[in-house]
Parts: sequence; C-alpha cells; structure tokens
Amino acid sequence: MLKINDLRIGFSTPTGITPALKGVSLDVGRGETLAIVGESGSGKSVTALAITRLLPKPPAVYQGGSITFEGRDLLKASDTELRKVRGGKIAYIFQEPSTSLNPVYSIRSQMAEMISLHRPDVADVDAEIVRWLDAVGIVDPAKRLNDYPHQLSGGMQQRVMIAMALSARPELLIADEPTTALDVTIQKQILDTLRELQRDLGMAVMLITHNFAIIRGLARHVAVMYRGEIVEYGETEQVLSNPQHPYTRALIACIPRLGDHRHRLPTIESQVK
Amino acid sequence: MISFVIRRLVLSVVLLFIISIISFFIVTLTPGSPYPWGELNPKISPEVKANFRKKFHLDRPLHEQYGLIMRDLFSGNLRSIKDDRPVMSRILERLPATVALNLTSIVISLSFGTLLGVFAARYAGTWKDGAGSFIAFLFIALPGFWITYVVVVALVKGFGVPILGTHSYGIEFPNALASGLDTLWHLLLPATILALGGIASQSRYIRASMIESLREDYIRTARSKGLYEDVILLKHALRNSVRPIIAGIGMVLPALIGGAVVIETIFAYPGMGRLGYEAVLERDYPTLVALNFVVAALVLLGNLVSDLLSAAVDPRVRLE
Amino acid sequence: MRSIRLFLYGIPAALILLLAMAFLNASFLSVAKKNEMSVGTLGEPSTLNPIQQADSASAQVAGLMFNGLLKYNQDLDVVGDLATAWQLSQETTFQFGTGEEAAKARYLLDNKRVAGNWPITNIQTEGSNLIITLSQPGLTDSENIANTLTESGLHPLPSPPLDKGGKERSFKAEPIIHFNLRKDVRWHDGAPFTSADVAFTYHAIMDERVASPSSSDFELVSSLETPGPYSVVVRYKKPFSPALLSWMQSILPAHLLGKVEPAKWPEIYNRHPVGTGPFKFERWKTNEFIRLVKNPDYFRGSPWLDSIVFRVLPDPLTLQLAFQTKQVDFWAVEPWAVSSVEKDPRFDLFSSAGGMYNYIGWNLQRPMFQDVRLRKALAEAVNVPQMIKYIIYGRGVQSTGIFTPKMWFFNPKVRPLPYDPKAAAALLDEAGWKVGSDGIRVKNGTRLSFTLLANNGNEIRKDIATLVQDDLKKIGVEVKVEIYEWSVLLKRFVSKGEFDAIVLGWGLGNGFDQYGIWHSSQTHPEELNFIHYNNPKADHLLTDLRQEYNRAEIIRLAGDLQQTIYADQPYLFLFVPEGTSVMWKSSYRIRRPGPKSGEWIDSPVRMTKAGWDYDMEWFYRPEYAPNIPATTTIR
Amino acid sequence: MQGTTVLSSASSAQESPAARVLRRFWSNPIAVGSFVLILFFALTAGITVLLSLTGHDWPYNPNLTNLELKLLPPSSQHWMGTDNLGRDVFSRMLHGASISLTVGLVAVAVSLGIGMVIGAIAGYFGGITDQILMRAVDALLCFPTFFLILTVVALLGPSLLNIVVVIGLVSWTGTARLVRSEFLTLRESEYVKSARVLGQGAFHIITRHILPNAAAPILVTAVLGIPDAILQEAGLSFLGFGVQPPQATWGNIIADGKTYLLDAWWLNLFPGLAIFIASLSFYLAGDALREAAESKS
Repeated sequence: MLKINDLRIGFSTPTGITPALKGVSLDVGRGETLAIVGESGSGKSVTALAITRLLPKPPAVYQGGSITFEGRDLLKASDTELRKVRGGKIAYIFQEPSTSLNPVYSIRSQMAEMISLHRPDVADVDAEIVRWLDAVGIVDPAKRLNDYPHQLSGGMQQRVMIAMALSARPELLIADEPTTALDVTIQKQILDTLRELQRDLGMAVMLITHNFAIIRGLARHVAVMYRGEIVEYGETEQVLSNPQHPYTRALIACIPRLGDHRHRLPTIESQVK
Repeated sequence: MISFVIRRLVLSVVLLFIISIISFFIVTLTPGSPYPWGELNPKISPEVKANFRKKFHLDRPLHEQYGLIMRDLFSGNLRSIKDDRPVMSRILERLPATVALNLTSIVISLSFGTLLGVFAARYAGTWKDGAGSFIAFLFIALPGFWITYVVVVALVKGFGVPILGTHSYGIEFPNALASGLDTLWHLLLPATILALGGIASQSRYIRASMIESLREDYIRTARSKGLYEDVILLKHALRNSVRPIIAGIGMVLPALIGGAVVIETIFAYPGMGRLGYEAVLERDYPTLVALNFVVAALVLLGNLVSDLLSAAVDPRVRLE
Repeated sequence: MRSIRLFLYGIPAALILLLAMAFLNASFLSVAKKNEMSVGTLGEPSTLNPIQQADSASAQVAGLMFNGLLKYNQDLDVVGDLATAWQLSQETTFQFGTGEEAAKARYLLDNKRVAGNWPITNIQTEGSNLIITLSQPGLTDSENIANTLTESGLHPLPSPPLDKGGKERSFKAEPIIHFNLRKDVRWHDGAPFTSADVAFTYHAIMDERVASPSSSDFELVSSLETPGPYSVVVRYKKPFSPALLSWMQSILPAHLLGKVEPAKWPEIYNRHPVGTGPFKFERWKTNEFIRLVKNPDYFRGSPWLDSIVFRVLPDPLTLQLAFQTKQVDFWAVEPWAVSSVEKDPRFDLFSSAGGMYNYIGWNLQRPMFQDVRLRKALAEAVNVPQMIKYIIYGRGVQSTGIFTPKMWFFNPKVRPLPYDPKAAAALLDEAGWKVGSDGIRVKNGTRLSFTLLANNGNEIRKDIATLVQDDLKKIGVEVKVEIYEWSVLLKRFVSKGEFDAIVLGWGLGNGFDQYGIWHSSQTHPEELNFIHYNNPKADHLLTDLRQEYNRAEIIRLAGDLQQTIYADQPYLFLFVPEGTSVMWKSSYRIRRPGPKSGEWIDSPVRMTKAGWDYDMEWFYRPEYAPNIPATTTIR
Repeated sequence: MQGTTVLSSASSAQESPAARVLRRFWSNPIAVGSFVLILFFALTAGITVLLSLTGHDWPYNPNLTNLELKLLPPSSQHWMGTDNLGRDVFSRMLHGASISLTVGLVAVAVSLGIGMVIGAIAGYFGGITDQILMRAVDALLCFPTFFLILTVVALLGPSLLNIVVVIGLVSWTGTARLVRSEFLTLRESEYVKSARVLGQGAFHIITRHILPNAAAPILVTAVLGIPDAILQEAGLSFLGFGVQPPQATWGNIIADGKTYLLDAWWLNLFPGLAIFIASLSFYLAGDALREAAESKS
C-alpha cells in the first residue's frame, strides 16, 4: 500500500543544508503494523511527517527518493490530490495531545470538520462523533461534545485525537510517539485501544516510538533508525530475540526488565549534536 | 462571571475617584484664570471678576472647591465656567459625534489592520511580508497633523469637496440619499485619517500573533486533516490571534480621544477631544474634571468589555 | 468558516465602497445655495444672552437678534434704535443752611438767567435745597453758577468730591437721560416691547447672580424710572459722558425672564433667545453652527435673506478652504495673504484700520525703565515701519499713542518717533549706559538686558518679539524672548507685576474713556494699569474727560491726553493693524432703509467708518433680489 | 556513516545570542537601509551642533531674521527656501534634527527607566504590588496623554527639558506593561528559581538574571519609542506648546508654516518629510531588531 524508496531529506540552515534522512526505504502493507524505533533526532518523525509533506517547506528540502501510496508518488502529487490523502487516506496522531488540539474550538467542531471534509455522505455528524468517541473509550461521550480541549485530561485528549483521526476511516494511521507524553497507566490503555481499533477496522498503523518495550504485541514488523538511516528491519520477535546491528542490540539492552538487579542501565554514547 | 463583573465595577469606581482627585488638582494647579472674557478686556471691572469668582466658588480653598465640584458633578448641576451650562449636557451633546468618529475609526483600523496582518502572516518571510510591514510603518511614521493638512488641501483644491463639520449645511440636497451620503462622507473622511496609524499598528499585532499561532502543533494537526490552507489560516490561526487585539481595544480609547483633537480641529468636527482642548485653554475646571471622569469611565468600561470579549473568544480565559 | 471570510474581506470592501460612494456624492454636490448667508467664526459663542456675553463671537451673533436703545450709524454718530429720541439734562443741587438762603438764591438766579446765557431750563427750591435743571450735563456751567452765588454772598454747603481724591465742590451734579421709545416694536414671540423691558434689563445687569460683564457701564446709575410704557428716565450719580454709549446695550424681554431666577436662564433662554432684532433664533448645533432665520415683522421691515448661519471653524486654514469652496461667504484675510487676494478679480476686498494697536509695555516698577531717556532710545531703535512692511505686509499704520486714527477724537498732530538707531545709541550713552566688553551696554554694574514676554497663540506678536530682539541687539541691548500660553502669561507674570516687558495689544471700542488703563489708581492685581504708569497731569485729564459731554471739549482733552502719554513713552507704541475681509465678487449687495420712511437705498457692500459688515441685516444675494424696489441706487 | 557530518553543524552552535541577533539584523536589507538613515540624521545633527558651538553656522545662522528674504521658495542660496521671518529653512532643519533626536533619545531614556523599574517590580513580586502598580498604569492611561502633557507643560513652562521629561513621563506605561509580562514569564523559569534557592537577593536576580534575558524586547520598545517621542514633540509644537522660539525644531517649523500652507508649501513639505523619514527609519530598524531577536534559528 505505502512504499517509501530511498527517501533523502535535508534542512537548510544559514550555514548550509544539514541532512536528516539519508536514503530511507520502507513499505507498509494493507492492514499491517510497522513500528519505527530510534532515539530522538534519528529522523523517525521526519519520515512520518514527510509522507504527506507535512514538513514546513522553508527549512525542509526534499533531496530525493519517492513515496508511493496506492500507486501515486505523494512527493509529486498536486495539492488537491494531497489534501484528499491527508486525513482521508493517511491520518496522524501526535505526541503532545495538549497542544495538538485547537484550544479555542470545541471537540465537536474539530471532529465535525474532519467528517464533513472526508465523509460528506454522513448525515448525522454528531451521532457519528459520539460513536467514535465511544469507540476510543471516552466515558459518556455525548456530554463531552461541547467541551474544550483544556477541559480534558492528557489521556482523554489523546483519545479524542485518535477518534478524530479514525473518524475519516483512513487506510493508514501514523502514530508519532502517541504515548510518550502520557503516564504509564494511560499508555497501556491507549495502546490497547489502538490495537483493538486496528483489528476492527483492518487499517494499517505506523507506530513511531523510541521505546522498544511497547512495540511487542503491536507491530509485526519493526524498523530501527539511527542517524537518518534504517539500520535494521524485520519481524518484531525476530529482531528482538536476535538483533543483528550493534545499535539495535544496545537499544534492546537498555530495556529494564522485571526482577532485573543491575544497578545502572547501560547507556549509549550519542554521536548526534 | 457576575462576581467578576461586580468586583471590576467596584475597582473601577475606586479608580475613578482617585483619577478625579488627580485630574482636579493637576488642572487647578495650572496657572491661568478661567474668566470667559478676555483677561485684559478694558470693560471688565475687578468687581465683576470678584463676583464671577464667587459664583464658581473659585475663591474657596482648593479642597473645598474639589468637594463642591464633586457634589455638583453627582447632583448633575455642575456648570461649565465658559457658558454656565450644565457640564454633563455639554459633554453628552458631543458624545454621539465622538463615539461615531472613534468607533468608525476603530472599525476601519481593525478590519484593514486584520486584513493586512493576515496577508503579511500568510506570506511571512517572503518579500510580500517585507512590503506589508514597510507600508504599515509608512502609516505609523506619518505625522498626524501633517498628513491631515496634505489630504485636506488636496481634496479641497483638487475636487472642491466639502470637508467641514458633520454635514454640509446650507446646500440644497436633491434627495435624502445625497444628504445621507454627505453625512457619511463627513464621518468617513476624518475617521479614515484618524485610523491610519491604527491600521498600521493593528496589522503589526495581528501579523506577530498569527505567525506565533502558525507555529503551534494544532496547525500541524489541522494540516494533517487535509484542510485548505485558507481554512487553517483564517479559522484555526486567526481565532487564536484575535485575543491581543481585543485586549488592545480598552487602551485605544484615550489615545483616540486625545489624538482626535488635531483631526477635530482641522475638520471642525464637534468631538470631545476639542472640547477638552478648549477647556484646557480656557481653564474651564468643571468641564475638564467631568470630561476626565467620562473618559476614565469609558476606558474602564472598554477594559471590562475587552476582558469579557476575550473570555468569549478564548475559552481558556477564566474570569477569576 | 464562511462567516470569518465574510468579515475579513467583506468589511474592508464595504468600507472602501462606502468611502467611494460618499466621495463621488460629495464631489458632484451641487453648490446651488439657499437664500442663506454663511459666516465663519473661529470661536464658538459662549452664550447668546447679550448681557452675559463678553466674547466677540457671541456679540456678532446676538447683534442680529437684539436691539439697544441707541446705535452707531455708518459714520459712528449715535442714532436711535429702539429709542426714537433722547434728551440729556442735568440737575445741579445747591444745599443751603436755611430755606430763605435757597429762596434768595433762586430769586437771584431767576433774573440773572438771561445775562449768564446758562442753559437753565428750570429752577425750583425744595426745603433748603436749590435745584437747577440744565439742558446740558457737565461741570463748567454749574461751576459758573456756583461762582456767581458766592460772589453775591450766598454760600452753599460743600458736597462730597465726585472722585476719589477729586477737589471738593459746592454742588451735586446729577445728569439725566430721558428716552422716548418706539411704539411699533414686538418681540419675536409677538409680545409688545415696552419700557418695562428696559427697566428689567438694567436691574438684571446689576443683579449679582447674573454676573454680567457690562455691569461696570451702569455702576453710576442712581435710579431708572419708567414714567410711561414708552418713556424711560435714567438718573446718574455724577457726570459720566461715556454713559450714553452704554445704552447701546441689547434689551432683554421682561415677560420671559422677569420671573425666572438667573440660574435657570442657560436652559430656558441663553441658547435659544427671544429678541426684537431683524433675525430670530432657529437652531444651535453645538460646535458646528448657529442658524438664525429672518423676522418677517421686524419694525424696520423684513430682511431679504431667509437665514444666516454662523459656522464654527476653529482652524484658520480650514476657514480659508471653506471660503474657497463657497461653504462660507466671507473670510478675514491674514495680512500676508492680502497682496495675493487683492489682485484676484474674483473677490471684493474690504480693509480698514481698526480700533486695535500693538505695543510693548515697559514695567515702570523696574528701576531700569523709570528713565524716560532709555524708553525713548528703545523706541527709536525699533524699526516699526519695517515691522509694518514685513509682518503685516504694509496693512497698517504706525501707532502714535493711546487712540487710533479711525476715532473722531484722535489727535493727528502727534508725530511718531522716527527710526534712528544712532540717536538711540547717543541717548543711551547720555543716560549712562556704556557699551560693555561683550557688546551689551552696562551702567554701574547692571547689564542692559531684559526679558520680553509674548503669548503663544498670536503669530504676529511672536514675530514682533523676535524682530525687537534683533533690532535692540544692534544697539547693545540684550533681549531674551519667552513665549507662554495666554492665561499663564497673565496670571503668573502680568497681574503680579513680575515682568520686564511684554508684547500686548489693546482692542478699544469707539469710546474715549481709558481711565481703567492709564489712571494711577488702577494698579491693583487684575487691574489694567499693570505697568504702573503714574502721571498726575494724565490722571487729571482722564477724570475731566470722563465728565465732559461737549464734543469740542472732548476732542481738546483727548488730544492733550494722547500727546502727554505719547511723550512719556510708557509703551513702545508699535502699529495699528488693518483688518481685511474678502467676499466673492458682488455675491452680496445692500438695500437698507433711508433716513426718511419708505426710502430704500441700494448699494454695493463697501467699507464705512463702522466697518463693511455694518448693515449685515440688509444684505441680499442678487439671485434672490428683494421685492421692494430701491428709491436710490449707488453703483 | 560516522564522522563527516559532525563538524558542519558545530559552527552555528558556538555563536553567542548577541552575535546571532546582529548577524540576522545585518542580513535584513531594510534594517541596513534604515540604520544608514539613522546614522545620516545623527551625523548631520552632531556636525551641525559642533559647527554652531564653534561659532560658524553652515549654511546660515538659523535664527538670523532677514525680512527682505521673507517666504522665498527653494533656490540656490536657500535650498529649502526661507520662512516668514526670512530665516533659512535648511539651516533651521539641521538644528531641528539635533533637537528632535535629543527629544527622542532623552524621552525614551526617561520612559524606559521608569517603565523598567515599575515593570520589574510588578512582574517580579506579583500579587498585591502587581495589582496596585497595574491599576496605577490603568489610571494613568485614563488620562488622554495629550491633556496631561498640555497641563504639565503649562505648569512647568515650555523649556526643552520640561517637554522632553513630560513626554517621557507620559509614555512609560507601554514599556512597564511589556517588562511586567516578560518578568512574569521569566520569573517562572528554572534558572530564576534556582537562583532564588541559592539565596540570591531579589535585586541581584532582577539585574543579573532576568533583565539580560528581557533585554531584547526592551531594546526594541526603546527603538520604537524614539519616533513616538519625535511625533509627540511635533504634535505639541503644532498646537503651540512646543519648544521656545527662536530655537528651531521640525515641529515648530511646520507649526509656524501652518498659516502659509497654501502658498509656502516648502515650510511644510521639508520638515514633514524629515519627521516622516526619521520616524520611519527608527520604526523599521526597531522592527528588524525585534525580528532578529525573536527568531529561534
């Protein structure tokens, strides 16, 4: 469904262009789940955002490669085509739920916007919104309709983001570190919700995280990114049980396990300035 | 919400009281005497002057004078020294003209300012943004009285257009529309010139806050939802940038009334700015104190309105 | 979303559209004007009640709505207005010890009357008082009578002197004016005009609560009676010749204001008065205009104009622009613009030397200025002719003292001091002011340096101060110029006498009484002799002048007073500026009633002694010609 | 995969904040242009003052009246014509430049001083003091500044110093509000909290920690304040309350020339243009400075 081939992206700074992605290739099949793991600054978010050209143009420079989605190269797609894909076909949820929702509009108006744009055929928009809020596990959704983002907790906000993203029935959901800003208990609930919804809707998910621990049981495939490149790609279980690349091994070693008595977790000396 | 309004009103009343004291003593301490006739008018005998001072309690000590002025102000029969008429009716006579002028100029500066601001923000960083801010500063830098004269002379010399007062009297109007348009002209011309500075500063504010809003995460979310750039700009970004402007409205009023003096004098427009200017020259203490009172009340009201408005616009603002 | 876009683009577009439509409408507005005269005034009248106003703007408007008992004609002679005729007379009373002395004196005078050719009209005795009615007020006749009485051994008791410090006299002199009023005058609301109105106006002026600025004119009135509905008798405490002119005061309606206490007047009357004049009040839109409409049953006939509007235009430039776009019919031209307007065929121009002169007042309390030689030298060192040529573009004449050429009692024989810096320098040397090291003259330690004050509102006076500063520097006199706002100048400097020299001007009416400015008694704070001028001879002339009714005698006394003061140089008398007004070529003509009834004189608008706008109520626009034909026409 | 990329990004890191602001400022053409203009005005003002102090005025003595040369249009002898007293407008403009600039600078210094002090106190201590001070600012705002200036100038007398101080006294509210909001945000930052934990006094914290960080916006309001003061002085002179004659300022040249507007256009055009260009250049420079200081990259 989605095939990224040798994607190269740089950021122009006053002292020249700093490369961010140096030839990334990935593909996501229909209904599949792919996890992209890597430390911050490894280019995983850049990849995610590049897919529907969400990177702000002035600093970002597309240096090469292609992103084909359902046969079309999104890098060359016209604005109108791109707009249909954004939200309609590929939806996003982001890391900071508190700032990702517009503070001055109610939940209903922000979700209604999505539905009326991509599914004009829906007659009773409010009912549809309530259905999706319920689907993502928000208690008594009808009452929440007219609330404003600042009236909800972090977890609830992220649930609204998910409901909003899914309400347009996308074929691919890109979750850019969806649980990083949440505390651990909420993290698990959000990930479980994601897994159930993906199963029910049969949509593909690209999960971006720096935390190896959460991808087990969620993603069948995983790609490990380091310094703008994919250093390892494979089945999750297989990569976890026998990582090839030294960086992947170091990453896995850092995961704390129950009953582990080592005093300090091993750290990786980071090269990225 | 109600408790907020009440608390603000009480605070405003206290503030008004303090302002009236300050304004009274500043005004009365200014040297010069408030005789309505020429000081060196050979016909006026000292007895007449003494009698006049007695009539307006000017011979009493200052604090007593203040007490009397306040008593008269609230009992409604505070009289102006210039024409012995109740001060409130003198001010209220000019209120409609002043409100019309200032309100129109606020509307002009807000609407055009916002338009320019959004335009500049949309093309931020490009030459269009540069041109936008250059034009904006062009207007701010123009000295008010200078540009007013240039425009007035150009219009009158070039097109023989009437510019004085609120209506061209003494002319046969073919129909009501012509007369109505004439009044509109006498309102829009001074209001536009008064608003020039406002348009510029308004566009600067909106551009700055628009650029700031466009950097927020929810814009990226909106874009990821596939919305049109226009919708993202006008719906999501603009709504968040409106708050600083609304907060500014409260501050704009005194500047307008003070600033309008030059415009009102040149256009012979019967506004409160001119009333204040003439009252200062004639040392008409009652009118000045009352005028300061009214202006202060308008400003505090303006602040309250702008707070309420910003609460309406931005739900996060809780009126604690 | 659509609503946001509607507001964002819609409002600016709508505003531009409105502005464009309004502009088009304004530019194609037909300038066809109603039968209305429109006059621009810089200041807004404070009140239209004639007895409470003191500023010129109010007087101009009220003048068209009211009449006084008397008025000036075009040649500044006093003629009747509401009064048809008036007789001046005087009662001189001699008080004797006993009734017989009074009777003897009466008998003596009865047969002496013819020989002494005194203007006696009646002699009578009341108890021990001898009352003589003279047909002409004044002191000379009464003094002759007193002498004849003492010569023939009769000694009347002395009565208190007439003025503070004046000499004692043996009689009391009380002038009397008897007015006969017109019977055909009606107020604008239809009520008839009677003597009761005159009585009410007098009492109102003297009422403290009214605080009328004209009360000083009537202080010497001892009583006012109204024997009949159309006759008024006013008795004065002592001879005071300017008294007659005070009866040009506008008369108020007793039936409207009589029973209302003055505090209520501003609401019920002052902004929409009822008078007897040619024009009635219609509307006053604050700070914009005042419109008067014609009074069809005015006792001299209905005016030709339907209405007159006074437009308040505070900025001189916009007043000029309003004139050029015909929104206003007349324009008082600044001196510098007169030359360009004079040559312009589109305009008629009227200019005349007014009743105002500019001067520099020396504070005579300062020791430096007490030496007349210094004052004379400073006068000779300032080039007044050049000042006239450049500041007012030749529109004015050099002033030769306290009166101006247009006044009938002006003394033409007084010659102005010539501009002669060398003579001035010599005079200063003679007075002991030697040129110091820094070029500024010094006399036993003190430098010849002073501060010259002027008010910031008046461009001409600011220029005068700057030029005087330059001229005096040339002869070694240092002048520092300080400009202050008008009331600050008067309160902080003038009335406290804390100033060296000041540039000011006097706007004098047509009267000759300048007692308040020059008499040595008038030097208290807020009084007008702030330079502390003190010359006994001048004091004497001033008091005599106030009591003199005889025209020839007035001219003699006034001429002597002008000569005396000019010689003292208490002021550096500068110049009498000319006032110039302009109107669009023959946009108005005048058709005014002649002396005989039924006679109408048609003439162009032109300059008279009483100014070009003297007959404003009889102006008419040629396109709205009057229905009554003119008996005589002047081209 | 290793090594090469490390070096290139290093250089931008070492640049101190101030240097970065300057670099960005100079890269903006408008900023450079307006700075050159400001320099030009400052130089002309400086040279003129120096010349006149040493006795020989170029091209003429600004206060020398010469009535024969009254109201002459611009010509070779008088590049900007003469005024109603025959004084050379060009030399008066030169002297006017020095006055207008000093008015701008001193007035801003006064308003900045007061504004910073009150803003800092209100912002740093917050609570009651903040409320009181801000209400005082509101109270001051209620006066139309114009009447305040008018009354105080009439009270103290229209000397240059009084006018400048009054303009400063009236215009500090804007700076106070800005400084207060800066302080409110900066006060919450960690390094301030840590400084407080280390027991440093309030004055020390304000001057050493918070002020330098708030320097950029304060500097910007200062630069933007200068033209405001120049325009205020011009407005005052126009209404007759400006600097005393014969001292020339751009404002009172226009004010004196007002009555001759229709005929002697040069009396209004040149000073008006000068005020306009000077104010514009200050505004543009100020804005460019703000742009440079604010941007993150």
